[in-house]
Amino acid sequence: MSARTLKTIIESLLFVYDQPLTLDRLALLLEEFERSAIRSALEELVQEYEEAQRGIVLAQVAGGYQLRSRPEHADYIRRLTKSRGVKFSQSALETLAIIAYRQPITRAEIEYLRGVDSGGVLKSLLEKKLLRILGKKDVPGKPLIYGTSREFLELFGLKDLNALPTLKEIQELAPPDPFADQPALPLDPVEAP
Amino acid sequence: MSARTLKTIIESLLFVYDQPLTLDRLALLLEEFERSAIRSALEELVQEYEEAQRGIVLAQVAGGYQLRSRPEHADYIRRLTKSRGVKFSQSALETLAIIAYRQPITRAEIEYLRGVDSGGVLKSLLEKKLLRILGKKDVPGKPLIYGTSREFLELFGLKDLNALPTLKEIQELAPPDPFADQPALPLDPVEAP
Amino acid sequence: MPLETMQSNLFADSLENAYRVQIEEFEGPLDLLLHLIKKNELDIYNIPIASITKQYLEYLDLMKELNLDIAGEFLVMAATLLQIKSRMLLPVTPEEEDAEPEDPRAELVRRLLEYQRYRDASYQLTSRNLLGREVFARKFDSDEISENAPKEEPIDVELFELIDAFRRVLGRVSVETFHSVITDGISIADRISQVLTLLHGGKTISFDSLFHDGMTRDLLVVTFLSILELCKLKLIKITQAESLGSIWLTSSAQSEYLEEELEQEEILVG
Repeated sequence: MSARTLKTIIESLLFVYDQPLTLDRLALLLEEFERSAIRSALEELVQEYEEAQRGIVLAQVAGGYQLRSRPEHADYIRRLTKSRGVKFSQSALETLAIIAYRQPITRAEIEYLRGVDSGGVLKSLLEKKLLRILGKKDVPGKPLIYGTSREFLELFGLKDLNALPTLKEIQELAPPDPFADQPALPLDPVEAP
Repeated sequence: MSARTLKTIIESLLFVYDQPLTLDRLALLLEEFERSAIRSALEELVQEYEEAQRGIVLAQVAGGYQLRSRPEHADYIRRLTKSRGVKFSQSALETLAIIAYRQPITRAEIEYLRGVDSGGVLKSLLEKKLLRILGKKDVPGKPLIYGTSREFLELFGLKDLNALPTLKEIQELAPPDPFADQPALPLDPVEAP
Repeated sequence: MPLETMQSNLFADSLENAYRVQIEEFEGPLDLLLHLIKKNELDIYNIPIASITKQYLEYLDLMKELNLDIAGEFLVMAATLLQIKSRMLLPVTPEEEDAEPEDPRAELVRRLLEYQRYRDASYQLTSRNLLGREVFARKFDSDEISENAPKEEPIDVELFELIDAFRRVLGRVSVETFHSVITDGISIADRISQVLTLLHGGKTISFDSLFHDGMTRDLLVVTFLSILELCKLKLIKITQAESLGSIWLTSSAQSEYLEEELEQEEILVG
């Protein structure tokens, strides 16, 4: 195999690995190549990267070699992380799903279904404008009633609430429940405080 | 700032980010640059990477640009990452192919084409995020409509759905279809046995 | 027909394999039919339906002999094949001749061809350079790059994730319960059995967990009466780990075992 190929193999390895790779490690990984060949390929790579003045630099750190973004561009790179999409937590999704299907619904009803306190997650969903407060329920304590918002429909690309898959469809997607024949358990007792 | 600098800034961003960056996204991030300048810098970068035959390639996937390791070096990289990558069952691949080419498509249509129940495989593809639920079909029963996701394009290294290899025409493989004049394949789920 | 003969007919070309269980996995009836067509080098546009039906049924018999579950789709296809076979035997009446009747096999052939196209497409898909298999991207470590927390927060979520979360809720709570979270007009007898179900298997539940905000007044009353009734029947035991602490309900049958548990609870609590 040519020296050119060895150089690109090393470049691939450096690209994929997030930590510095030492000559020793490379020699161990690329056992079919001479250690001296690997060393000179590395030296050539270092020189090429220096001369090319690119967005990626080949740094020699911690006794090894590592590809890094050009330090001068740090400001631009930080913009990437600022606009990165935020993932939903499992509890947020669960709560949102319960409200979507059961609205209008009170916090106590949500907590009954989830088996855990849901105050925090409700607050954060309200802040994200995915929920609306529909009013107060006419029962002792007058709890707030929640429903989903227009933003909720937009987020999931739903025409309206009828476009949500039905319970039946959801269950059909699920694999057969091995406990289906057992009596229904209205509430998970393990969750009791 | 020079065009050279813009090119290296983009290279830095592509290097750091793990997902494809679209022109739109780059234009939003690099607001001090003209969109047209960003576009031509990208084009130059693509060409440079192609010509240089390096260990890193600049791929156009899922409507964006992404730096990836050279496919020919997969064996060496696996020594480092020990990742064996995704493994698909034949049924998963079949289902994925049908959805990729026939989307938007319902489960009943998929099952008619495959001749077997596909609930389990649909669920697992959804969990792998290779599929998306596009909505509900406006026919009795309002079945869910499936399509492929951005992750599907990324996984298979496709720029967009048009980049899918065309389905081999049956005429190429076989003598003229004696049923060619007959109505198209009925995809009415009612007809599915 | 003996098992070995069928195998050699269908799958194993060499007899030395005859005693080894050789049964290919087929994705479904269409996959099996394509296999049979290819193996016998048949013209897909002119399938000898009688012989293909025979071989297809032999395969099903083999599966049966091996005690393999035969999916319903295979049986449906067997019926379809038999139906086509019998239609092929029917003489064509003059009126039908004018109307140029469709070949009874036409529909099946179309399906087979269509299926074959997608199967070929799936081979093409898997021969591509897959991310994580042939090509690799870098990992994105946002902590390394940014010192400040994200300002805008576009939410990245798919509808399926929402549905899947909901499915998990449904997995924990039965659908009936879900439809009637707060049951109105429940009888004391029903509520007693509900409470007993909760305690089934020696579980301990807190008294408070039986009462929720938003319950109807009726249900609160019914629940309370149920607990009193259960005490009277000596079916449950009510304990309090410490004064003013939580009240715990246990099923009295397992009271000894549960006392141990409660002691542990006490250690945990305080």
